[in-house]
Amino acid sequence: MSGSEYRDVVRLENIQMHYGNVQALSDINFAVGRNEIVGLIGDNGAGKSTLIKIMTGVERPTAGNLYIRDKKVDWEGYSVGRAHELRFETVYQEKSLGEKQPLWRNFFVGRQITNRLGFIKVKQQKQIANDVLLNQIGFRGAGIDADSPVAQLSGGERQGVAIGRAMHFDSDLIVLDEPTVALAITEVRKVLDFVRGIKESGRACVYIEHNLAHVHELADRLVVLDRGRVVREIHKGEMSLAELTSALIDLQHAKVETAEAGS
Amino acid sequence: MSGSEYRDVVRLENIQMHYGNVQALSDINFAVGRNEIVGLIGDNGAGKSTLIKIMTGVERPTAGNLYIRDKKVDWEGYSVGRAHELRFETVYQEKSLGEKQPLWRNFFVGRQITNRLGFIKVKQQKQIANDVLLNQIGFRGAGIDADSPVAQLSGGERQGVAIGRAMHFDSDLIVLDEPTVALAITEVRKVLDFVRGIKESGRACVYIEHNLAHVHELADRLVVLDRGRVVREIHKGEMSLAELTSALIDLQHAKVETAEAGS
Amino acid sequence: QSSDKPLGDGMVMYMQMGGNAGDGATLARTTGARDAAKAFGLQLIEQYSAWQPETMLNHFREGMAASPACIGIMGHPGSDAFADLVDEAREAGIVVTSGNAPLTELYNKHQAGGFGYAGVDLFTGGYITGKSMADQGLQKGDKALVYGLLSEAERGQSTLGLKTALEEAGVTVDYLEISPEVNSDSSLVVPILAAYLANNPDVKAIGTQHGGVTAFIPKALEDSGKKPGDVVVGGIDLAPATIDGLEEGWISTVLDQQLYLQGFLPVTQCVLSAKYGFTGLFTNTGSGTVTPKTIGALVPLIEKGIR
Amino acid sequence: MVLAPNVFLGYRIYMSFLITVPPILLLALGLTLVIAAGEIDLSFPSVIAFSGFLFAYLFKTYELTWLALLAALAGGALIGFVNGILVAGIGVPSIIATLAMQFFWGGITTVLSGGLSYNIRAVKETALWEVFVGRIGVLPVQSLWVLALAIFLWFLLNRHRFGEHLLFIGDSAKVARVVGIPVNRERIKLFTLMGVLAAFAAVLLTLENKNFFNTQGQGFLLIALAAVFIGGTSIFGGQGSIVGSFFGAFIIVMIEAGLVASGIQGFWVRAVVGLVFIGAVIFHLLVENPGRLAALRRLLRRDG
Amino acid sequence: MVLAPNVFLGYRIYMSFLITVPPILLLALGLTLVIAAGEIDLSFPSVIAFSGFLFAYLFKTYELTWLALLAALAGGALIGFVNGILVAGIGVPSIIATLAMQFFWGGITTVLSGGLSYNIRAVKETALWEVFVGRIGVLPVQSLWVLALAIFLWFLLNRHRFGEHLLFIGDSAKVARVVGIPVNRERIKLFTLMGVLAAFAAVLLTLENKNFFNTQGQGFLLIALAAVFIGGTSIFGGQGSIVGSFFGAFIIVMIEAGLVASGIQGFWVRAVVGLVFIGAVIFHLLVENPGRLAALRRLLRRDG
Ligand SMILES: Nc1ncnc2c1ncn2[C@@H]1O[C@H](COP(=O)(O)OP(=O)(O)OP(=O)(O)O)[C@@H](O)[C@H]1O
Ligand SMILES: Nc1ncnc2c1ncn2[C@@H]1O[C@H](COP(=O)(O)OP(=O)(O)OP(=O)(O)O)[C@@H](O)[C@H]1O
Ligand SMILES: [Mg+2]
Ligand SMILES: [Mg+2]
Repeated sequence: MSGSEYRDVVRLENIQMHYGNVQALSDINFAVGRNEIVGLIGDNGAGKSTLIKIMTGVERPTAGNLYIRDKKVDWEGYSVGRAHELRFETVYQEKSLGEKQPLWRNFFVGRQITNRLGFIKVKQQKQIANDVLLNQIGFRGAGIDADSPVAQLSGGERQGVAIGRAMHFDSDLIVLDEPTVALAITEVRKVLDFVRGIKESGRACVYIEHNLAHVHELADRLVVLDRGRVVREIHKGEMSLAELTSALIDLQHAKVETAEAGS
Repeated sequence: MSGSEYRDVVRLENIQMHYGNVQALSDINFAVGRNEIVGLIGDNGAGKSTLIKIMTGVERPTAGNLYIRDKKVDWEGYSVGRAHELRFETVYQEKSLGEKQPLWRNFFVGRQITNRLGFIKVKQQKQIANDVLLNQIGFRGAGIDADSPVAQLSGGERQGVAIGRAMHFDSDLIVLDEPTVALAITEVRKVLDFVRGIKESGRACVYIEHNLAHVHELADRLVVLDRGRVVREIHKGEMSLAELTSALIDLQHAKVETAEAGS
Repeated sequence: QSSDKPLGDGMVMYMQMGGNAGDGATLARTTGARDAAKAFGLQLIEQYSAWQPETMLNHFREGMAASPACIGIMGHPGSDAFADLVDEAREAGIVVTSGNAPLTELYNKHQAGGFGYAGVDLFTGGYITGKSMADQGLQKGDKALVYGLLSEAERGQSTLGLKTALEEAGVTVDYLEISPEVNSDSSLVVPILAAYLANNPDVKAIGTQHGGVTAFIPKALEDSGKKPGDVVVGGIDLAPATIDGLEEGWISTVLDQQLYLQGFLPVTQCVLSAKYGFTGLFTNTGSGTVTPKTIGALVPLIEKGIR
Repeated sequence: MVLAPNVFLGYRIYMSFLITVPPILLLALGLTLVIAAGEIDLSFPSVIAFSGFLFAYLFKTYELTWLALLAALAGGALIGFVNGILVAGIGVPSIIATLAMQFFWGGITTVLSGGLSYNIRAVKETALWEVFVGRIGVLPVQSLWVLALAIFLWFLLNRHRFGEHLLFIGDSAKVARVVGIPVNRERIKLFTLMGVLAAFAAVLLTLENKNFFNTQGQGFLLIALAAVFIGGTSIFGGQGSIVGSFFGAFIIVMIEAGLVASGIQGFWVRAVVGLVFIGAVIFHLLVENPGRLAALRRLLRRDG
Repeated sequence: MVLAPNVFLGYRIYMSFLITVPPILLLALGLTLVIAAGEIDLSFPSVIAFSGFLFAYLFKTYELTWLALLAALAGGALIGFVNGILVAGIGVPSIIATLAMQFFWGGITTVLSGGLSYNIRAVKETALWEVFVGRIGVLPVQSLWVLALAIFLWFLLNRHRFGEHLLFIGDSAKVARVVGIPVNRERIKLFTLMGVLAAFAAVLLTLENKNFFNTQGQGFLLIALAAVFIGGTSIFGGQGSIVGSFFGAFIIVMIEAGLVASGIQGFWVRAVVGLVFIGAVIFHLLVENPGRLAALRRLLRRDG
């Protein structure tokens, strides 16, 4: 599938998103190339999560078009399940684990390993889940295994499971909405290594993060959202971390001033 | 109340915590002085959140004692409400906002401004809530005011509200469990300033954070938890940030090795 | 052959009582059965089915499993539903007898084995009520409301009898079905009847064979601004409120099923047939109506749950 | 209503509603609070029977009036308190606990009353009767009582600390604990209040009927719940509409009466009640969120 | 059971349970899935009536047997599908939608059947009868059918993709959407399945009784729900115990039969059923979590 010819893994065109009266996104154009890591940054409430939710089939925009591998996709047929089939993988900011369900179910839900009748191969799933938990994520916590329900996990452990899941299903586009939140230092490093690995293996990634040091280092291109609009694009090497930081802070000050002037 | 004589705002003695078979905390001793900022660090699942939940009345430990302002407190009578009365304020890692409720209710719930019959002074509450939202937290998001329900907020906005609430009720002890998670740069700065302000106004704070740069700078004393035990205490100036970081990473390696040796 | 021991000593009888323990159409039956059980010294096991026919069938199966001397059944599920079960019970030597709604086919087949009946013929009961209403001054062409439960095949027979009698008298009949909520809690009938009365101010008579509904008709009439006697009311069973209604003249006539007998007689039948092999008796427990004139004497008994 | 204009133009039918609705409304108001707190109470039909029995028995046997009222309310409070202990103290989900208690107290009532109904006609001569179910002109007094209570409960839910606590508990009991609400004590209070309201409904009903029926209350189960849901209170908790339940109670009582008055044939009434019921709720939903219809259309093709 | 040893030592009473329990068990099994998915279905009593009517009518009028069975199942599927559309498509909470549909289909059944019951004794001569409710020796065949279905549904819930989807939907519909489960389509399937199971229960009941009763099914509402809850399935969704419901259905049927057989006076039965019910659930809870009692003690002093 990844062998076929296309330029952008995903492209959003003129996206609008209203929640009732709140306009979360206005006229967004956003594309992710084949082997590109795009950092999405911006203030709280800028619309970052909304944008990726639209991109991955959780929400439907009020207007706009979606192209996947340069082909237009009908919103009607688009959903998280469909995105999975199209080899998009996402770690959402909101909780995405079933609290009462054991880890082995959470790991594979929506993409179970089944026989032809749809019955789940439990043993196999547990084995893989345990393997990922111990070796890839590297849990050493007391008594956590594939059978533990999510409700027993600490905040960081949950985040770890969600990311481990995304790591496992090795996809063409990986979307990460603040993945390092709640993680301890070594785990943060693992995530950063993982993102580097995406790039190396020729795949693409959208990476949302408030820690500018991380995005600045990793991203090929930074897209800055502000109050529902793309206000800036910055290519790798265009700015130093310090310049980037002050540019963003300036942006916010400007915002406050226009808001005050407007009122 | 803060005028009376005491040494530690809060002291936990020989705390044990079991969740079923999982031992989350074993024999913890932990104290916070009158005007001290204690940084609590450690791996995911180390037991940090559990410890502060016990300290602030959410959970009851399996064994151990609690002293507040040097007086022993009976667990039976201890609860989050009681902790509020004792002027403890907490920002929890888990969600602590009622999704369907407007912000003005979330702001004051548990500590409503009422008349003598218990009826809420809605106008006054809304005014204060709006003030805190706009001026203290500094929300500029589209259409967010005291009447918006929490369900409409972005991840960072929620975190902002929880912290704004803690900032407002100016307490003797403020407990922050990963408060900067999900916040944008300027907001992070505000939180850090807030913590500094706690110190300056002579109050105490327990600060949990995976970002070592932040805790290293702010804390008077760092307490390192590992698998439910206090493994290290580090006083301000004892280590540089780099030393601290490598010390923690060493700790984790040691852990992996003992675990492997043990199995 | 007689001894010191009572006649039914050592016998067990499973008996279906009808609705719910203590409801108006059930209580006097329970009282009668208990009195008879005490008198004959047999052990009575009461089964309440909330008037659900399928529950009655299940109760029969459970009763049969205990191999009692007799089983008393309600007629509601019908002869066909009970046929195989009763055959089976007879083979096992259990005496079966029936009440409240007749099972003619089974009666004919098993009478010799002690299958009796104690109750009114439901259709006839309704018919008598209707006749009695017509006799209280209804004219040809008058309009009457029949409020009943035609959706329940057996209980519906009494409604049908009522309707038939009124129609034979030349009265125009409107029919309304009792909803399950009203069926279980009759106070809900008041606004429904009030609405009907407001829309049909010319209605001359209201008839029902539902005990609970009967008790609330006076209230509905009062709330609709009627006076006692404006509307001819025919009902069934002597609930305390119904007695009031009779005494105050709101209710014109009430069928008295003599439910107590429907409890007492099946127990008697059981003992006699099980002990001495008597054949089944077909007893009509009620062919009379109570009117404002005749109510006075009954009140003390009614308050004890006997009449 | 449109189909039977002459009925709904007269005042009498409304007066009859003002007699029938109050007990149901009381139940619906109490249930609104319970459901807003994310709980449910199925035991109230038995409170109607039990408290009604206490009242009628004490009146008939000892000629108590105000004390009988107090005893009835205390009986309701007791049942509610037991529910609260089961739910909050022991942790039995409320739907199960209150269902079991409905059986239990219903059975106890039958045992205590010996299955008998009581006629308490003499109550009409008491001051109690005048105060609670008398008439001012043609207006039944009980309608004023429930109106006052509805207003009070509106303030309790929307403006009082207790109501706010209920809303948060219904939103998420976990969050409620964390913000310092004494979750379990509030739950016990809530069920007790519900018990008292149901007991008051029982007294109104018994007074108005001047009779205690052994089976009274059983028909109210679905009707009172339906009133709450028609009124727009969500089963998911965290939100409750006192005003909605107020109108819901009238609507649910008027539906069947309205259909009957419109001359719809006997057997059809129930099917039409079902249709009107679902229609009202869907109308509600579509008004609140017009996007639903589009969503429905989409669904039938491929799911989101 | 202890109180009436002679009854419960004989095998006959158990054979009688093997006739009584199957329809209730089918309903309880279906409800287990529904409740595990965080929904509820209150419409099944009307499916018992509606599908029973279809079956009896087609058999009586056209002498259809297997086709009548198919029609009955299709009728149940239709009702379930409509429920699903209301809940998943339009977004009506299931408790309201299915309650309204209970009214509606119950009413429709009365209208269609003209309020009549049907006697279909001739069905005893058909192969259909032998296959579904015949006897192997003394063993009622329907007990084998429901046993097989219980095993199948256990695998469906615990080992099949569909069951896992239901568990996640019940856990949190939001999470379920985000992990790529077609939430609404699965809900529609679920309600349809429940409708088919209830229809099968209707056929078993109608065949066994050789009669269709217009009001059949109404008594099953509380019993089937109680079986599920006694079995330990949580009302909060995300978890369901097929095995628990299996035993729950037997327990609930046996409680009443046992009490009746033990000679407890009729009036007491209801109260004792309530006590046994709550006792069983509390026992469950305490075994699972012995800390509860301490919590209760604490509560009565000061709340956590
Ligand atoms: N309710 C619970 N039931 C069972 N185990 C639990 C429960 N809550 C926490 N634990 C376990 O206790 C341990 C400590 O959890 P805690 O939340 O205190 O960790 P933490 O130090 O805050 O981690 P993080 O940095 O990831 O937030 C973890 O291993 C967790 O799995
Ligand atoms: N369901 C909703 N209803 C109404 N408004 C919403 C909803 N979801 C998001 N919003 C609003 O849309 C805006 C954008 O939200 P979004 O979650 O995309 O922000 P974000 O950039 O991800 O912020 P953060 O960094 O805090 O996560 C916010 O102002 C938020 O209040
Ligand atoms: Mg976000
Ligand atoms: Mg934590």
